[in-house]
Amino acid sequence: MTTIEIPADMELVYEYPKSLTEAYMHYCPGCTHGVIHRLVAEVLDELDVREKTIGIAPVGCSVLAYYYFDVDMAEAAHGRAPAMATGLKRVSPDKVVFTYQGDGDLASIGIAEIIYAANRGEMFTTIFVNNAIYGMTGGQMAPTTLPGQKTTSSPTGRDVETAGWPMKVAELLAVLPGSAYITRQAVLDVPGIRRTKKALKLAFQAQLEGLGFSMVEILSTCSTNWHMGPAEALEWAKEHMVPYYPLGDTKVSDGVRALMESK
Amino acid sequence: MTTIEIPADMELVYEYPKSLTEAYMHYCPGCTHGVIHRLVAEVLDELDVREKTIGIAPVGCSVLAYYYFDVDMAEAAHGRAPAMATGLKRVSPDKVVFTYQGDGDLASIGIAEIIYAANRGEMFTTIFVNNAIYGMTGGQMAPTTLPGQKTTSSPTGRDVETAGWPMKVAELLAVLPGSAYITRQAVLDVPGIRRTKKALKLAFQAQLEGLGFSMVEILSTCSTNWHMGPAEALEWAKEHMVPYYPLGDTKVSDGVRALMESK
Amino acid sequence: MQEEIIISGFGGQGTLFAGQLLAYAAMDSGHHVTWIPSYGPEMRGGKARCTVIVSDEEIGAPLVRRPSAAIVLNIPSMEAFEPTIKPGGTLVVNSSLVPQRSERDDIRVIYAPATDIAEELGNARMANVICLAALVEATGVVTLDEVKQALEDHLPARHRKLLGLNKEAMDKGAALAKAGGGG
Amino acid sequence: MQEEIIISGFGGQGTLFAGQLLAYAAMDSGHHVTWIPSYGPEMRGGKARCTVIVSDEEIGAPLVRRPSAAIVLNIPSMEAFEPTIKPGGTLVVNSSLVPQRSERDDIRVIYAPATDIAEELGNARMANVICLAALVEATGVVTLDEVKQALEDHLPARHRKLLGLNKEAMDKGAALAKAGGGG
Amino acid sequence: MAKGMVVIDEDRCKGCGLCVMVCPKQVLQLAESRFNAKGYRPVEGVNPEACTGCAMCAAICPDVVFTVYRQKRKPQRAAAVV
Amino acid sequence: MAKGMVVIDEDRCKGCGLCVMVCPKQVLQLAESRFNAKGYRPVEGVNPEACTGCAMCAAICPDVVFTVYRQKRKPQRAAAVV
Amino acid sequence: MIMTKELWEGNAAIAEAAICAGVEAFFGYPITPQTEVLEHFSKRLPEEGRVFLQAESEVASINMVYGAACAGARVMTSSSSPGVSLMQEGISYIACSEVPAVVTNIMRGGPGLGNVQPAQGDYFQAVKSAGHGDYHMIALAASSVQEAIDLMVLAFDLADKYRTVVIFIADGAIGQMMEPAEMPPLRPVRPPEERVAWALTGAKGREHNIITSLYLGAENLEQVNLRLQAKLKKIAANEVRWQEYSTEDADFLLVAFGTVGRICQTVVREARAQGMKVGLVRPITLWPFPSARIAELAGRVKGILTVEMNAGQMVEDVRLAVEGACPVRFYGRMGGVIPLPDDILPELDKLDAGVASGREVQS
Amino acid sequence: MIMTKELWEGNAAIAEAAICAGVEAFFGYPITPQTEVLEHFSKRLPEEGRVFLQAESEVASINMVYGAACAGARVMTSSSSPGVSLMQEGISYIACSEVPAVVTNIMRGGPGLGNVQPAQGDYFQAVKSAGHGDYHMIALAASSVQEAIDLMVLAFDLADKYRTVVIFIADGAIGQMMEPAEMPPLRPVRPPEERVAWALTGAKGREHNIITSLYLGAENLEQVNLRLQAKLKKIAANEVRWQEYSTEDADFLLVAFGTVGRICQTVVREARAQGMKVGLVRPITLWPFPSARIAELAGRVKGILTVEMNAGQMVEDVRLAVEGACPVRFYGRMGGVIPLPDDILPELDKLDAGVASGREVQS
Ligand SMILES: Cc1ncc(C[n+]2csc(CCOP(=O)(O)OP(=O)(O)O)c2C)c(N)n1
Ligand SMILES: Cc1ncc(C[n+]2csc(CCOP(=O)(O)OP(=O)(O)O)c2C)c(N)n1
Ligand code: SF4
Ligand code: SF4
Ligand code: SF4
Ligand code: SF4
Ligand code: SF4
Ligand code: SF4
Ligand SMILES: [Mg+2]
Ligand SMILES: [Mg+2]
Repeated sequence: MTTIEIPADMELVYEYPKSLTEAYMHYCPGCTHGVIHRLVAEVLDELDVREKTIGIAPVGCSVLAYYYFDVDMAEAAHGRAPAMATGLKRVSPDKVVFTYQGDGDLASIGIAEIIYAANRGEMFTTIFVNNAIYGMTGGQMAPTTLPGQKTTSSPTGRDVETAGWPMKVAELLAVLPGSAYITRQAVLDVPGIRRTKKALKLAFQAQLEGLGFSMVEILSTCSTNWHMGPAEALEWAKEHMVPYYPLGDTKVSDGVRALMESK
Repeated sequence: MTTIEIPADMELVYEYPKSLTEAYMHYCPGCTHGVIHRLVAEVLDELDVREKTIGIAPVGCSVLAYYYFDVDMAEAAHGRAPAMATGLKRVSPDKVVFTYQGDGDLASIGIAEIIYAANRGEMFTTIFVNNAIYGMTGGQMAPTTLPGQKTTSSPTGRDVETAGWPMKVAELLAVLPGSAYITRQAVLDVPGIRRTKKALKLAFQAQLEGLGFSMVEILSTCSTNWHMGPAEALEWAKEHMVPYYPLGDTKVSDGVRALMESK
Repeated sequence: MQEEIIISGFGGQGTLFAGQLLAYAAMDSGHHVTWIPSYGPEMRGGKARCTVIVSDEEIGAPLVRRPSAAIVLNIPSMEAFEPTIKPGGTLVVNSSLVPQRSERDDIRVIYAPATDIAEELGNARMANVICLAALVEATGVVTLDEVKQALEDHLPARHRKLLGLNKEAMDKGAALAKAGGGG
Repeated sequence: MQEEIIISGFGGQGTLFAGQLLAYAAMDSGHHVTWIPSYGPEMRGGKARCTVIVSDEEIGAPLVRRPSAAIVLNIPSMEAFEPTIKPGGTLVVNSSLVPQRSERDDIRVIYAPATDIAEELGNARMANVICLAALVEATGVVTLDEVKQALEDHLPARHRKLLGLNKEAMDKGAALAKAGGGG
Repeated sequence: MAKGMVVIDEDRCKGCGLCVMVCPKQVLQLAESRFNAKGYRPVEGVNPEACTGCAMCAAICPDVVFTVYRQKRKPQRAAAVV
Repeated sequence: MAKGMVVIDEDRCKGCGLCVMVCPKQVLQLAESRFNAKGYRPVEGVNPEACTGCAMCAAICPDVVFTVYRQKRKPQRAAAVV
Repeated sequence: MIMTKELWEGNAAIAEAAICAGVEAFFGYPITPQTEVLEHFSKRLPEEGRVFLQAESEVASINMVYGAACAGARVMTSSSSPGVSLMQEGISYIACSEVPAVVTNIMRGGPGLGNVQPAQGDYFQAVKSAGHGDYHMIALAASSVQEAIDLMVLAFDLADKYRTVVIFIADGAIGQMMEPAEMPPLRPVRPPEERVAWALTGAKGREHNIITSLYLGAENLEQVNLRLQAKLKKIAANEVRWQEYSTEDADFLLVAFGTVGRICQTVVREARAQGMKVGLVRPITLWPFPSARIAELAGRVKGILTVEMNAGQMVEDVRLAVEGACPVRFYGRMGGVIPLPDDILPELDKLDAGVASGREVQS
Repeated sequence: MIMTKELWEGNAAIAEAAICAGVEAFFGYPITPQTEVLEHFSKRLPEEGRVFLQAESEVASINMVYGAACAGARVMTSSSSPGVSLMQEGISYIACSEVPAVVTNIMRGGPGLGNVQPAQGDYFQAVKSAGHGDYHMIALAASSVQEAIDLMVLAFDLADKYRTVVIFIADGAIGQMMEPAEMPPLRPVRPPEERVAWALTGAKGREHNIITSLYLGAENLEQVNLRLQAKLKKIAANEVRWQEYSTEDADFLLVAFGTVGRICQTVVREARAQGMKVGLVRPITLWPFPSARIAELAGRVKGILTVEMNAGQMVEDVRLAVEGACPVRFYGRMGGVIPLPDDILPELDKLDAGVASGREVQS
């Protein structure tokens, strides 16, 4: 144990979030899942809702998110987190509920459940981590894999003629009346990380105000399955993902707009 | 057997379509499923593709469509017709393939399969019969049931707060790049019926030209479960459904546009 | 005592309701009873049928192949069930809609021109209770008063105003059975 | 003859490939052989291990709890497998990364400073083949030439240019075993 | 003489009345007390001379009951419908 | 004296280098040959005086390694980080 | 308060009984012949201020149930055969996570789309682990409307007691039938503050709760499985239920459940009227199965006839119980055909003849 | 052409064998530990000009298979436990519609998300009708890479011959293992013009073909079921496969399949080395099960030990075959733990001791 004396003229500007446990995260070095976990935890802290928050972990690299968030959590079947969250929130309307899902989980096998949760305006928040790949199973094509991108199940690059086009979830869900706040952000650099945190906060606030379903899609990296270093992965994502997946809000309901303006 | 002498100066302007069998349809009196069957058959006749067409029937009132269309047909599990059609067309690329689906089938349990078929631009045509109700099971709320509409599972009228908003499928699928032609039509009067037929023909032509996925959503009636007469049902649909579900094309790809203009 | 009754006709003729009425009457008068419809293919269809079993003992099989009594409200039902009634059983025929006669001499047949009578009374849809009253009168499975009481207790509110008329119809049906079932 | 060999280390150390090389050599020289990795939780992880069984008979269990030989490329592997080797068996230790010594006197232990040797040769990643060569030499499960042949046949094209170097590394490994495994 | 003519496959008819509703010339009507083999009151032509062969009845009929003929510009040989 | 200061929870670090990349003042660097308990070369502060307490390192670190302090406008009492 | 009997339709009774048992939420998707369960809930649950939601599919339904169960609420879904097939992954998750949930299956003719007639073709699905992995649901089978009511209440209590999935199975005959029956008193819903300690209610003043079915490492998952198996053993020891009719002096034994179970009561009466001493065991819990009792009776009777509305499924459990101690014959009808006493009596005669001639040593 | 053995990984071998067997299309969704099957197909099928499609889910996969099978194409999907649970509705439809299809399940630890270690907890799911209604799949279980290859070819042939679903089951140990093995010759794909008569190929010059699993009316559906049952009976009569080791003089019999099946070969050797005469029956078809042969052997041995990587599933089929003729014990490990010879040998000793003391009459 080392005690570090903090000079008297220093003030704390960043500390370990209370809504994270102390568990060491199993993610690969530089994996932005860790960044996103941190941001979610910071927002829960700032909103002071840790003790009434319930999270749903997906099947994907973040399957163990329940070890890392210091809130009550359940682990869903692949893709079904929104259905679980629906059941849970309906019987616990005073709780803050979120799902944390990858792109395979949310956009492929779980597309029906997320669409219907959004459409019903279920009062929970979804954190959607789009890393353009199936991380956990070792790098297969995701619904969000870019055209031409090589993966272990698109060995010559995604051919949109046979495999279809990358799914723009934020745009798709924006079409549904039940969604209150849908946005796409990216954690590829510090300003983006800060904007992502703002978006997450707004999404949870929308939930707290009972305005409807909210989702933050977050462009993320998977250096392991993209076969590059963590820094290089951030660059790759900026160069290739951001143009295809434009950042920004795709849906801001009137209620959320008012919320934004009230800040 | 009665032989009717047709006066020599008369020409045939409407006859029984070859692509329908002679089977008597089990639909309720005035059910527009019958109209839609007829239109599809007329289009198959006009395009002269009966002998290379394969249809997929849904689970819903039109489950027995395979008795009525005189083409090879299979019966799908509830909601999975697009997946079946995908499998079928991929191994039989030279055939004309269509699915015929109700709103419960396509828009509720089968939403994932239709979205992904559209997104991959599968080369088949979907006929989507939107009658705002689950006909076959006796009138429960469909994803397309209108706000306030009473059904056996929304006995006090659809409450959008808890049951969500009616699903606008034509608008939703239009967002996906793989779809070539998406349109909403209605068979609620003769002009509408004629426009619907044109749309069906264009949808099948788009398939024949290999332009991508095509879908014709058709506003339809269910006098039995709406508890009204057939004529009244047509009026009700015009008055209540058409305003919520605007008619017209929601997606016309460049290829389809060229096809339209070449007529 | 165990009476197994089939009530069969087109949809809309009130066969299921007539059966339920009988079931209520039987229950309220302290019998064991089961009512079971034949429910159709998952689609629109014309047939409607139910089986009611009234017994002094716990009821096992809720369905029978050979009923002890039947009400047939249309031709297909006549063709289907007339041959199956147990010897000594009772058959009530809505003779307004079923022209044929039974050839069985081992059952009691009541020909009730129920639709005609009901129309005379002002509502053709009461043919069902007319036949039911005839059956009840003929078999004694429950009393007519018990059926009337059941009607009073269970007629949906929106049909309340027809209560009196229905009872009148029942009397006519019962009278037919007493008279030996002319029509 | 049946030899059950575990090769264990961190991911990236080439343990799985070394095992496959042995398996190819065994197959090509006419033995029965199985190669089986221990595959991890569905997530990123550091450990990599495989079991290779070489036998003159059909192989039943493809896994063993007590191997007849092992190569350990890091400390955790040393801790895990050193105690499990069958008496009379062989242990090859990458002594560049594993400082500790075996306390067993019923097995043959070869301490190969494989990473150091490999680095000297210009590529630290060849530690795996150095250890493999030592093991092969010590156990005679296959011949060194057979392993070299397997390397020639199965080295991925993009590593072709390292073929010579790898063979040189193997010779060093084999020499170590012959010398009794100093390091 | 009528400009058009419809052949009615009566046993397919379910008596829904939609054709009656759309016929611009009041050519059609449901049978008053006759039933077809399926138990429905089928459609009948009550005003055949007025028929223009516009085929609106055929367009709306869910049960494909109608075959429709219309006067040719140029005369042509007869067809038989069985 | 430095305007800012970071406390590094070394054993959480996976040596991904992202903090090194974003630090505007080149305060950070990965250890050359030292490994932490998890087997990674952890980050080290090599140029602490330059730290401005901007917390960009903390913002990008996926493993919540940093606690960050910055000079106050007005002096305040000390905190202890364990 | 004196409760009086009313005429209840099976499906509506199932829903109302669940309400009486304090169900807090229902999630389901329409399917014949159980749609009336959902319809009854759609009317009554909002009246009671509880949660009704028509889900987008059966896959969603079972996962909504999973979610609500994690919150510690009493919750159920209902479906019929094809819909229950879609729930198998979810059921396996719930079983492993050990949250209480009730599922009903009003079985219909199968396989495939089949038809909507009464059938018992999903016996295996209910009693073997049809989803992946080793688990069992407690499977309750009703043969009358009153029993359906009673078993629904029991289902919730057992689900809570053992933190397990309970499946209530019946068929369309029972679902659509009306019989006089009595509802239990309406239990109030457990208030959210009183939800059990393991539930996800917010980590206030305690460690965060985790509900998962993921256990990395074979040894960890084996431990979980051992715990599950131990629980199942306890259930098997404590919760076997069945009903017997005229078994005391029986020469022949019928074994049948659900709709056929009650039909066989008539068979017993009629066979005895014809001078054949027949008894009946009607399993109420299909899992755990009344094996011990059947084994006992097998030692005393000349033969057993198992009657099912399927191609022969429960008969395997009967044979496993009997282990050759007496001949076991099977009679079944499929596709929604209901075997009536007239069909079954001759099968008893065949069994008798077979036993007498020594042919029927083991079938 | 002389084929030489190559070192094949089980999963890749499964895919390549299917290609050799003329598979025309693969539809699947990634899941550990079978993802390499899909990955191998993603590379090789396009090379061969055939169809590879990564589906949006396992539900979609099985229905794509259904569609392609209706067209008369040889087609398959592959998954692991949770994914196979999601396919149960589709499998039931395919079984009833009688189109040929092949499904593989590379089983993992369950229930729920479980883990990805080798397990055999889906035995019941494979051999009982886990989907709704009465049907059986032909269930083939491999215990080596070579056998996996051979059985994949057989799977397609049987599927076609009987117009049925064939499930190939193995576990991650076999899927991830490498062994020397030989591929069969590459069969050309059946050209579309030669597709079978019942297939949906366009109603040209013939009546339209219909493929359905809906049969209204109980009697109709019963007829269909009788036809299905007759087919199953034929399969059961003709297609039982198993392998025996040292059973001629065995005093004790092991029954085990797949990975444990091959481990038990080592057990036989080691037990015999210790002087205990042990034999092994390794079922290759899990359905139809080699019941007759086991019953025969049961009359000759002192006891049977069934070993599985689950809580005891196949042992029920063993008991059903044995019907009390000799003691049957079970030994199982769960959660992905692989029982090794050292674990199994003591269980044989216990069986021996139990038999000798008379305790082990029936267990
Ligand atoms: C029903 C089912 N199908 C498939 C899987 C295998 N599986 C686990 S995670 C995963 C995809 C993970 O990708 P994503 O959701 O993008 O998350 P990431 O790992 O990239 O964060 C899949 C296919 C499963 N566990 N269950
Ligand atoms: C898996 C499954 N779930 C539910 C059902 C029951 N079901 C049959 S048809 C139907 C809905 C039909 O509605 P729709 O698709 O709108 O067709 P319509 O009858 O209105 O034409 C449902 C829920 C089923 N057969 N299978
Ligand atoms: S595999 Fe990719 S997504 Fe998963 S932890 Fe590693 S870097 Fe992150
Ligand atoms: S129930 Fe409705 S949709 Fe179905 S056939 Fe009747 S009218 Fe048509
Ligand atoms: S063709 Fe036109 S005018 Fe003639 S009957 Fe039909 S709708 Fe009337
Ligand atoms: S529209 Fe067709 S079915 Fe309806 S009444 Fe006219 S002819 Fe008959
Ligand atoms: S606080 Fe800013 S200056 Fe200091 S180390 Fe972190 S990034 Fe560098
Ligand atoms: S960003 Fe975090 S984990 Fe990465 S090197 Fe810096 S301190 Fe270590
Ligand atoms: Mg991903
Ligand atoms: Mg509908």
